[in-house]
Amino acid sequence: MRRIGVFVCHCGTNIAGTVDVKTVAETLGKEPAVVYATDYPYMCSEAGQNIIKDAIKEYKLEGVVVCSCSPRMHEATFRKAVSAAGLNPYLLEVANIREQCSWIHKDMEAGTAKAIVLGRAAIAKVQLNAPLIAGESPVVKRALVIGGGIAGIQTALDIADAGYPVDIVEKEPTIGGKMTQIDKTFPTLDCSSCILTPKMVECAQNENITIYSYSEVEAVTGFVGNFSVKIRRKARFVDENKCTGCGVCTEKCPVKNVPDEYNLGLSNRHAAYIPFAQAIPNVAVLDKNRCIKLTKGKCGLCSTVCSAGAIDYEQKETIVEEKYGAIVAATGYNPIKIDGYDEFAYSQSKDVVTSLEFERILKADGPTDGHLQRLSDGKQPKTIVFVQCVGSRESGSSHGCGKEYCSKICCMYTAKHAMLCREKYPDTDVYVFYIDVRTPGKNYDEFYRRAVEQYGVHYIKGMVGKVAPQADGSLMVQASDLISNEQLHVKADMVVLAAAIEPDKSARPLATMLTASMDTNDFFTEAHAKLRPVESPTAGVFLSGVCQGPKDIPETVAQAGAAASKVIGLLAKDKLSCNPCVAHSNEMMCNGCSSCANVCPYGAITYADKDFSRRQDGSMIRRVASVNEAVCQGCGACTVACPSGAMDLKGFSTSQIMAEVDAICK
Amino acid sequence: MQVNNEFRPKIVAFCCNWCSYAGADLAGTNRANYPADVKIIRVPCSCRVNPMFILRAFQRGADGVILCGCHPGDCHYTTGNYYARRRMTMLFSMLSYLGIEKGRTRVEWVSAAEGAKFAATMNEFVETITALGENKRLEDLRCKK
Amino acid sequence: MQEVMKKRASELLADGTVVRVLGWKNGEFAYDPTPAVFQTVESLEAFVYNDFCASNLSKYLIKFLRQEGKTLVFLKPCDSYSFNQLLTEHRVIRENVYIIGVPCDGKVAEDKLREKGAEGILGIETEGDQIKVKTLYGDLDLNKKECLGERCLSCKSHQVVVFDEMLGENGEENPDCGRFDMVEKLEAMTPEQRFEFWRGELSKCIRCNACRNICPACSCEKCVFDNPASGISQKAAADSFEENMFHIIRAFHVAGRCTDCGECSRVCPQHILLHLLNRKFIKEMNECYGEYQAGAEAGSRAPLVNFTMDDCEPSIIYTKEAGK
Amino acid sequence: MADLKEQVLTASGVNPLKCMRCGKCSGTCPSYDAMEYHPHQFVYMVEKGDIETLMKSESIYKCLSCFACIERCPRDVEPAKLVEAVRLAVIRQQGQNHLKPQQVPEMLDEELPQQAIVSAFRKYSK
Amino acid sequence: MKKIALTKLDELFAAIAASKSLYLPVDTEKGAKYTAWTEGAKLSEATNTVRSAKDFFFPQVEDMASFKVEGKKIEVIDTRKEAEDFVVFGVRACDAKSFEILDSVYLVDPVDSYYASRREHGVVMTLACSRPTETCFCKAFGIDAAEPAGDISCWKTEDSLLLKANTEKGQALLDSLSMLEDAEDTAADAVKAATREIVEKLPLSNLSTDAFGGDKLSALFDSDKWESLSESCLACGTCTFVCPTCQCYDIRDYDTGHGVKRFRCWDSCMYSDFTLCAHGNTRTTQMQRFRQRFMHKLVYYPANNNGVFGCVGCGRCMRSCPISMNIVKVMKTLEG
Repeated sequence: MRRIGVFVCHCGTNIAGTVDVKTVAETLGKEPAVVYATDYPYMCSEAGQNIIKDAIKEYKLEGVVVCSCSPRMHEATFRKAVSAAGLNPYLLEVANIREQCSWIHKDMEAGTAKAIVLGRAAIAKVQLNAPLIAGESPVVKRALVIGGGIAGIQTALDIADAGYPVDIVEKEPTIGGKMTQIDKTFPTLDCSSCILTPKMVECAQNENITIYSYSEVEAVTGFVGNFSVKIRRKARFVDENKCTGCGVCTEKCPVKNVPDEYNLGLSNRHAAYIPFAQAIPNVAVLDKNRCIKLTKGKCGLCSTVCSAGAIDYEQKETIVEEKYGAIVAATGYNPIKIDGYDEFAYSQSKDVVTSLEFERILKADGPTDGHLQRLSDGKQPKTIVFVQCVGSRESGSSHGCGKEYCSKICCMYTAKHAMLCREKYPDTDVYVFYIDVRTPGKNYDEFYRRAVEQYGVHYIKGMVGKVAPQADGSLMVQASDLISNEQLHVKADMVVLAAAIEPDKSARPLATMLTASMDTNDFFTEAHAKLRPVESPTAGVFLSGVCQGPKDIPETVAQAGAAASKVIGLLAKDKLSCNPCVAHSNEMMCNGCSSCANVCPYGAITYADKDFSRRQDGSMIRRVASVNEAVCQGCGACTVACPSGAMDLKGFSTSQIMAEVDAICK
Repeated sequence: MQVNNEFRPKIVAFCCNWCSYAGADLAGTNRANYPADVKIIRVPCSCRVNPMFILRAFQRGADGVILCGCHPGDCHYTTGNYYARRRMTMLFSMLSYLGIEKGRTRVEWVSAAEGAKFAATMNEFVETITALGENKRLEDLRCKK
Repeated sequence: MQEVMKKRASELLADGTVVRVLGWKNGEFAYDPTPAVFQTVESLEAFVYNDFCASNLSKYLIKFLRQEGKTLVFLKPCDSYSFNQLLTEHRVIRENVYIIGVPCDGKVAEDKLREKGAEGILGIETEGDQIKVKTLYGDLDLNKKECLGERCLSCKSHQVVVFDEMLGENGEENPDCGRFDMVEKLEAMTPEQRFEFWRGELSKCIRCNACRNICPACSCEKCVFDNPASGISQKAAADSFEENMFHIIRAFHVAGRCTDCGECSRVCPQHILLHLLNRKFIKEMNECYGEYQAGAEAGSRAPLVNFTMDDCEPSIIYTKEAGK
Repeated sequence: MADLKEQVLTASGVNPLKCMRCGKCSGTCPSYDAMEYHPHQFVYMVEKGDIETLMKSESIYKCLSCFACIERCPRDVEPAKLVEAVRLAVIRQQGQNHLKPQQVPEMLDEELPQQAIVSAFRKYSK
Repeated sequence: MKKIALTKLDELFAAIAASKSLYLPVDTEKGAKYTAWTEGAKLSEATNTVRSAKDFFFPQVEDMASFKVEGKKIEVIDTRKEAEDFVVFGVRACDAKSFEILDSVYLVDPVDSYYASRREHGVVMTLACSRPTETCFCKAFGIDAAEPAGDISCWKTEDSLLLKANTEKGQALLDSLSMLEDAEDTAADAVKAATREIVEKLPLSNLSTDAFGGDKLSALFDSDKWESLSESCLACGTCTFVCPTCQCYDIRDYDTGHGVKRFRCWDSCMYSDFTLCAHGNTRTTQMQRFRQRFMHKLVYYPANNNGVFGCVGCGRCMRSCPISMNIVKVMKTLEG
């Protein structure tokens, strides 16, 4: 039996007003294990803390119970005091006799009786408290950012700025992501490239940043502060260090009919190519599926014309292995495939385009050199219809590819498109069919109202039911106007569909590697929806950009910065002090059944075959669980899932909780 | 406990540290009354509560046991309360199957902001248990005084 | 069937595919075969398979998990579900086991014979559906169907769900087995009646642990009831609460993992209807979280280590009861 | 009339609360102009419980049951099933058959397929 | 020798129950069970009860003492209750013999006062077997199913129950029962002969104990057959709990929150924590525990008790073992 000291706080009259603190101290002093019990007006004061410290020394206390306010308030204070007196800080328990007793009960007798019971429960628990020492694990001072769009770029820049090395892994040949394809940005109408390109260049030039373009994450092991990542660098058949980005190879390459990804297939590129003029790294790539030399062994023209001698047909993909302290997922998004929406005639007419395709049409380096043209006949459209919410906000739809969520960015970029059309081509009639116009954001609603009021865009509340290509090349748009309660038939030259956005397909396998959780839509789940929005529940994994949920550029950049600051906060530490209240598996009892691992939200539990052979009983190898204390957050889900009781939680052990139950029900 | 012939129930409330325990603290801060029969045990998460703890409470003389946790979707540990919810559903099912009066056990989701709800829930629960009376069907006679 | 099994076992032992055979060995009487391990072709002489080979052999495989060489095991439909469940829980290694599936149309229970007056049994012969029992006090002609064990009367599946080879024709699942009928009957009672029913049942318990030790899901290295550190260890039902406690916790520990093989009720020397506890959990989980059959598929995730965001609230149990 | 609404909801199996008022049903409807109450209004009126007005309206017979609205609805609301259910509500009332046998001879002509009459009876009469 | 017509059995039982508690085997849905006699209770015809009769003298759970804790004081309270007088009727020869075996454990110095008190207060009325069954092998241990011991021995003939007192306690009880008529001492001979004839025909009638006994220790202990015999044992305690002679118990403390209750309960050598000591366990494998049980009955016990075996051949374990492993199989295997 441990020697316990009990310290009852009056908290002025906060506790003493409805709880007879003297009686509490006196009664608890009679408990078998209690060798010292006292009361004091303010236990949290320095004088109060000194009483505890002195008593620990004088009475050789092995456990301390403070009956006071909520442990959420002063547990840390008292732990420090206990620790200062040489006792392990976890040999302290706080009985909450203020918030959960004196403040709620008006009757002195009932309040006092309850305070005694709560004190007994704390005494019973502290008897079984183990002295805990927070473990430590070293932090590798390097971060990995997966995805090189604006989210990844911003995160990497911010981390690098703080002085930590950071690697960007981008699966495309260049960083930049979706933002490179966009013409203007709302609500200010800045040129997207103009604000993005400098950041891309900065990434390339920053000494702390290493860009692994045309690369993918292959495997992740380890845990917070100490991840080990394998990065697969795909062969681009061009030596990155030699290529000057002059572009001669891309001009001379005889294969000219490869759909250009940058233009979403609206134009063609060569088999040797640089994605776009401002690509970073500005290095050519050979398309291994289309290059004649790589597919048939002939040609070799690019090698001949390359003065830098950078072309290397023998290049193989390589695996880079690196250690990181933190990982940021910034895998971004794509518009959904809308081929399933027959009613909008997307696959029937070239003049029905998605909004991202429309961006390419508007942008100066796009397939039409920035001229607003119909892709079918090159004519300038006179009437344009924008359809909102294509594939967003759908439930159990027959289309099968719709999303239940709102894609969030469509209202604003459509307003931007409409505005740009009217501005550059005032003779164009622009219709926007909407269900709701959602513009919560600084200057957003003003922006939308400008489209309506200054630019005369026709906003019609109602959905388009059908788009029918006509013999004369026009598109008959049939829609409802819910306000005037009529069915409209608009003869349009062009229809732009605001397709829903979805997380990039690479996100799910990545989440599996990271043991980070995802929702049913494949968006990464944040550790807490409100309070920890840029952290994954898996320690050391952070979220940046649309991979966590739909968001626009300003929000993405804000989140990217937030994620970076979380990473910096982590990397700034030399060692991670782990929460000592973590799960622990008793190997002698573990069956290796995996029930615990099934419910662990952090992937903190691993299994290994262990030898339990004993001389007298012969060989015995069993599969047993072990908990990575640096990863475990101490929720205790595993302790209940475990049928044999091998899993227990330090600080909240089964025997501790049962002792509390017993004391309360006595 | 039988004092002056008036039955006062023994009630154990398991509260998760992040939401419900904080909610209970808030109830105190707001001076929202509920009977002293309720005694709270702090656990890190509702998923730490083993059905065994609840049986233990009844064995030791509790008349009612309530488990409070973060609202589904708000768990500090993301998924803990989802597991707790299934476990408790199954426990309730088994207790009911064994003929234990319904209502002796309860689960309520209380956020850190819901001090008033915490107090109201406890008041209601104490009322329910008082009406049900002493726990006879799950008692351990050896633990009686 | 017995001869075919013996032949295959001999072949596989002889050609080195397996180093041991897990089957049943003939007993003292016609009705008491014992699970046994055969390591030589000669020892297979004592191999037996008949209407009384009720033991679920899958749990024994845990012992052989780490021993050298492959083990041949004969699995009946029930046993094959248990095997899959053990596989899911990494208690057995598939590669180390050679499974021969054997069809089963129900096993005869010794008690049923006794109930029908068979005492002083000297011999038993089965012919189709007829069982001829020779006793010291006269001969009896019994119908096999009427002598089947309780669990076989509501058999969920005649299908062997995992095997390397199947002897005879594999059966099918039996969704209309009515295995929840008795659970429903209990659910329809008042809480008072249910309480009385279970007090009656559970008070018979002598804590021999037969139910636990036969149970393939109760495969813990150390059971919480044998572990003083667990806080609930018991050796005897010293109080009615402990009678309840043992069985509730046990049912809980196997909930979602119990394949409903019915061994617990079969072996209970006090004939407590233990499977009704497990079936209640199976039924409730089916109703709350969708149909799930433990062991139907190796690697499946049991309902209690799984969740969906829109699971029902625990209070549904009370509204359900009120609805009745 | 709460019970009328209940009847329509039960008969159709439709939950009008799922509607997000996008109007795609009406945007799709080929009979839009012939209808006094358009598909999206149908959903809204059922939700409000204004069934009797719908029962009296010719609109319910103008619906072609082409199910385009069902096909296109992004929220799976199924307006055509509501129209069908309202028609059924009318038919269920005694003597409210929209098409009576006596009317058939005068409507017959050689071009009219037999099947059309049969389906008209199914749709319009008890 | 006394007798009473079978039709008047109820009268006899009522007369006994008037002054003492009377227990007798009564049929339940699943086998016979010793039950307190109440008006209308019918004596079972079964060969034997599912559980043995040892519970009457050696109950599965028995309170020994309790400790009351108040503040820093502990008080020890003797919770022993004075045993009441009781009569057990219908005990078979095998179970009657089991009492002798339990006596030799519990009534030798130091006497187990809990057991002794119950023995003192109990009157055992045995009933000779008339329909022994295939699992019976009492004969192997020298028990005569037709001549059961006990305070009073009884026989059932076609129309009456014959009673013979063997002890003073038995005689006193018989004397108090006025409805009994006198009978010839030979009245039971016919039924005894009939029973003995059946016993000869039992499949286990020739079971030999020659290979066993106190002097066979080393040969048996090291037998290589234990491994295969025990491999299918599940380590449940069924055999020990239905056994009339298994006498091991464990003493446990139960913390009630305001004190401690000390009780003893049956233990089983099949359990992994059997004889667990601070240093660990002397028997670490199931084979060793399995061997212990049979060695105890067939070797250790006779070694200490003049060759008397610790088994009475009641056959209960044969019927209740989940995997049908039992002492007969063990004996035959070891012998063969």
